[in-house]
Amino acid sequence: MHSTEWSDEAFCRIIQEFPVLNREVNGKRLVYLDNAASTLKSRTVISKMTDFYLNHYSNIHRAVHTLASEATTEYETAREKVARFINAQSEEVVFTSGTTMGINALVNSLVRSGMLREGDTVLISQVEHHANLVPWIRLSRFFGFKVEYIEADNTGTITTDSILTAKSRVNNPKVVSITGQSNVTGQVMPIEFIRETFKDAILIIDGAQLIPHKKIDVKALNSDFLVFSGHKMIAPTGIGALYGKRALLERLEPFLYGGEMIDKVTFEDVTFNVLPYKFEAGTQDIGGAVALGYTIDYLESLGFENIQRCIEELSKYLLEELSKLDFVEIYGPRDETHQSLVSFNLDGVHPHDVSQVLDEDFGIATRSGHHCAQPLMSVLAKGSRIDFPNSTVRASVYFYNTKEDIDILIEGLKYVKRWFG
Amino acid sequence: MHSTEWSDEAFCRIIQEFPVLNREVNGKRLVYLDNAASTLKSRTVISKMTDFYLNHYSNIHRAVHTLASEATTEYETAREKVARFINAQSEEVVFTSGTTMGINALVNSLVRSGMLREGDTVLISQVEHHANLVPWIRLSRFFGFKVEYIEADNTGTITTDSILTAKSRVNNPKVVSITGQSNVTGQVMPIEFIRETFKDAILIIDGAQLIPHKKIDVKALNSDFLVFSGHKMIAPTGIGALYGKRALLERLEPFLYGGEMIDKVTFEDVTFNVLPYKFEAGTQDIGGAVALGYTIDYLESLGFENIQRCIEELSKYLLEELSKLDFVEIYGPRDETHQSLVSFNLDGVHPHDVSQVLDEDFGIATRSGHHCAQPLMSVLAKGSRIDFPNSTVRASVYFYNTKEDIDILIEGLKYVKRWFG
Amino acid sequence: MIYSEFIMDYSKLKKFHGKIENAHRIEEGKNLSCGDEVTLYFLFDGDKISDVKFEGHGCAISQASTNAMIEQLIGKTKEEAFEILKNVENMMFGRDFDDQLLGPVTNFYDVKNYPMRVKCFLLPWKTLELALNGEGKKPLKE
Amino acid sequence: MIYSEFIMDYSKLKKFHGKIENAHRIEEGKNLSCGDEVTLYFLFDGDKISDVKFEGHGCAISQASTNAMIEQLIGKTKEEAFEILKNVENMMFGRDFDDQLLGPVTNFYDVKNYPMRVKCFLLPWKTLELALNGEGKKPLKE
Ligand SMILES: Cc1ncc(COP(=O)(O)O)c(C=O)c1O
Ligand SMILES: Cc1ncc(COP(=O)(O)O)c(C=O)c1O
Repeated sequence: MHSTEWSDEAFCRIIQEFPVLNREVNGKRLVYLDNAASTLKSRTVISKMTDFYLNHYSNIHRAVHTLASEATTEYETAREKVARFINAQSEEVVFTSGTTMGINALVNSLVRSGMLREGDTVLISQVEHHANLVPWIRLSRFFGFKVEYIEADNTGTITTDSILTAKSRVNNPKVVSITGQSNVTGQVMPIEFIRETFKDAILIIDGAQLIPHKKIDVKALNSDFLVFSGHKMIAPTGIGALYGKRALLERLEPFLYGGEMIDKVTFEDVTFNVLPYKFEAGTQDIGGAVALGYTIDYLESLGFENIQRCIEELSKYLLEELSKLDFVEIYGPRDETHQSLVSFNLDGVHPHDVSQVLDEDFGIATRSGHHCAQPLMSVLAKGSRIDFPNSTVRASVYFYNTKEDIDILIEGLKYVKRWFG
Repeated sequence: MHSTEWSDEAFCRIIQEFPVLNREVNGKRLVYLDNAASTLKSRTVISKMTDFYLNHYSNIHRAVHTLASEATTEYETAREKVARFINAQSEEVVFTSGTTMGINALVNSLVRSGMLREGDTVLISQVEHHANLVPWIRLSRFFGFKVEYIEADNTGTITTDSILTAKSRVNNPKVVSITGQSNVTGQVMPIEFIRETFKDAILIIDGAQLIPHKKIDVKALNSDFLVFSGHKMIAPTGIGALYGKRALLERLEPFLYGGEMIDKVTFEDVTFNVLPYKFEAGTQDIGGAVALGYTIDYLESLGFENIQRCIEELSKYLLEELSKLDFVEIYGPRDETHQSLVSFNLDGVHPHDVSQVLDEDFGIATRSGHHCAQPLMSVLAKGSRIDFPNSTVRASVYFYNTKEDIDILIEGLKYVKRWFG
Repeated sequence: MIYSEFIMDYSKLKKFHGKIENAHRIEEGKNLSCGDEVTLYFLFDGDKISDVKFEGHGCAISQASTNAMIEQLIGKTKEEAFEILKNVENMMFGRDFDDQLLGPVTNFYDVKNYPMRVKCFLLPWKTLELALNGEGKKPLKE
Repeated sequence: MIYSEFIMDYSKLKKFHGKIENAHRIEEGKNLSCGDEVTLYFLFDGDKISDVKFEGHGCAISQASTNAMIEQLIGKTKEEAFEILKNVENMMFGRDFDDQLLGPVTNFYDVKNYPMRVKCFLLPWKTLELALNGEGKKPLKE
């Protein structure tokens, strides 16, 4: 019972793309519901990357031989695909090793460029992943800016009220850095409202969870920066991208220094290359970038709008079915802003035990823990009606999942509850 | 005519590993002599990485399901292989995206930890790659330390004399950061002598060029840090490693902040995870790290000492044959410290034109330009007897090259000289 | 199957739960990767461990492990406790160990096949190690 | 084959080499990726480009391109120079262009098939663009 977005035939092709889905885990067909941590990898993307590495690879730019020329063309084509995917210009797209790297780069570069100074305020939310939290709070020590929070209610939800409260409390934040979607509560954030509310702030969107299943148009959102990772949208690990408005990138000091990003270097000083090369120091992850390009090709070949609707349908079903279990406590909003993943707890059973039994007895992969959002756990604890274990179980879907997968999860949870009784 | 280190049969297997070697470029068999920029990729390593991605991949650590457990084991096994390869402990090995990243991390982290302060001196050499030059000179602006140089003679060579001169001129450098081998002059640096001369300094070795063909034992060298990239030793792009002595890593503030590298996070502060996780923020390049592990397996299956001797033999031949051409000016030392690559110029022909004709008419891939070492070009210009074009041609070998490749290069250079006469 | 009857039973034991008000030593441990926490309270009688109790929360493995550990510790000398600890680690890392010394703790033998759960099992033991090594200090719970 | 007879010949031309002492405009260009540099000296007669010379060094493509460009520029108005420039760029990026306007510069047509060399070819043209746009400034060589 796959999503209605796919014909049987289309879905059959999808399944063939992800060989691990045909694998057995502990004697059961694998039910992979850990997509929010990282998605499976596709045959098409990986085999195109293999072909690139084995038949066309060399280092890029700055060389006139044939292989270098082929590799450079592939690399720059991948950049164009990413740019088109988010409606940006090629020069505005910098390849990074992922979301975490992108945010760390921005914090340091904003400071080095004087765009974020001692005494300035950075506003983030209480639901941020550590990637968009720890760099800010730790570097605030060294650089003297302040970090303030948009507060979540005790279901872990960010409301327009809480955004307005933050606005009235925090005087003109210099930077607002916000996740597009929470990896714990599944909430898709009201980015448009945040943009409107903080017109003068530099807006950074952490797109890690959102971009795999929802079209992000940086121009329409009027976002200043966007960062994301490829591995959550079937690309390999180690590759991601940072988008920045051209005018801001021009002013921004680089984060990493080295080869390729320079214009002229003497023993005393250095001037930088043009955009986007200025931000790509050293040998790039050429194979990774090329693979991210192929990934976009693949997702677009399925129809990205179909992926989006498939996730909406599965998310709704997941939330509905989980809600029917009276021993399950669910976190996050209870409407259609809750997408692609659900965090929950079984009253009286530790999340680790839940995940372990689901894996052992049902072949279901879920994640349990604090999901790199420790401070949010203390918020959820306040709203919890059970003995909150400081962590949750999380089930997350992608386009190769089915309603049947969710049915198996539900069955599994009933069994766990009986077992630990 | 391959190196005597390989039997015909062994070499035949090596050639099969690198399919691109069987490719034609401009109607000629490819002669790949651009290894110092990046090496070719092997079927074994890439196909093992493919298998990992398609059949065992998931995000690692912090999850109890079967795939996560398999992926974590693969990842940590790769770390052990790297550690063994350089004679370090596993906790002393941090995966990075490459050499450039490693050095940038060290500069920032040393400053943040107070191990490098305003007024302190960092000593590097005049032959450094931009990766070990630009981060120091640019960040010295923001953090107030000083950068001094060990000078090269006008062949671009670092001598023990120049090291002693630097010692007498520079008062107790806090950090000495030096390349293991120059990517322009091919010189293998007298690291032992540098270590002895600057006993109290924090010693950083840029291993990018050296590690692909020469065993590096961090304990024997008593090196404090070592950084290198996988892509110059047949691993994929986007992965590398940083070694640090445990005691130093313990004191060192992280460079990147995010998930996985933390212990406890609140809305106000953070404490860090144990080594080496403290330095691996966010989702690691899991596939890349695993592939780097397979790469080490492959290199060791050939016998790393055989690779080393093969490169020595090819380097000697390359240097000898080039020396016979009276229209060629060679840079770097003229003894056995000159390894794996040679930079040179043809009197009166621009390096770009040399590389272009070699590619078009002979299928030879060489690199021409400043090789990310612009300041060194001005040093070489001083010693040059020709109208120095501010750049050089560079030919570099790896274990799949043959003496025949070098013969074809020599033939090609004679043709280029006649053509541009 | 990691959840043996023994582990299920021991995970639910209540008798070692609680605080010892006049404890000679209090030690906290936590598991980074899952947020599990345990606080151990020790009473010594000369060199003997005369009583141990614990507070905290965690998964079935860590709860069962804590209960089994305490049961095994009470009445032993510190030196014996060290020996037990060493053998527990040997068991987890696939090395030889003395099953006489470990008694019912050998019921956790299979946990070593679940790398992600080894940490859960070891949480109370690592905390014990801190307690035994840090003798003299008496940190308070924050 | 990128090195046509035309390119080889033009790369060796000497007649446009040198400085113009009383130049109305001096403009420098450099190619980041290979260190090639060119300095153009312009003399204007009203709106007409009456003389151009250059100093610098570079590969055969950039040298030939500079010589061919100068030959084509001398005697043209600034407006005509802009038109030529536009058509040169069109030629390099595979768009339609007016080969009448370009004359012998069309001999570089094949360079567009060598992405790494397009920059070499464009070096003098990009420098010309700076010169035409920056009218009035007269930077000195450092
Ligand atoms: C000596 C040396 N150091 C550093 C680097 C930079 O390595 P990467 O580009 O992989 O970061 C290179 C390679 O280009 C090199 O040759
Ligand atoms: C919302 C969010 N932000 C940031 C990240 C960090 O991404 P990465 O680990 O790929 O750097 C994640 C994923 O773990 C995430 O879910």
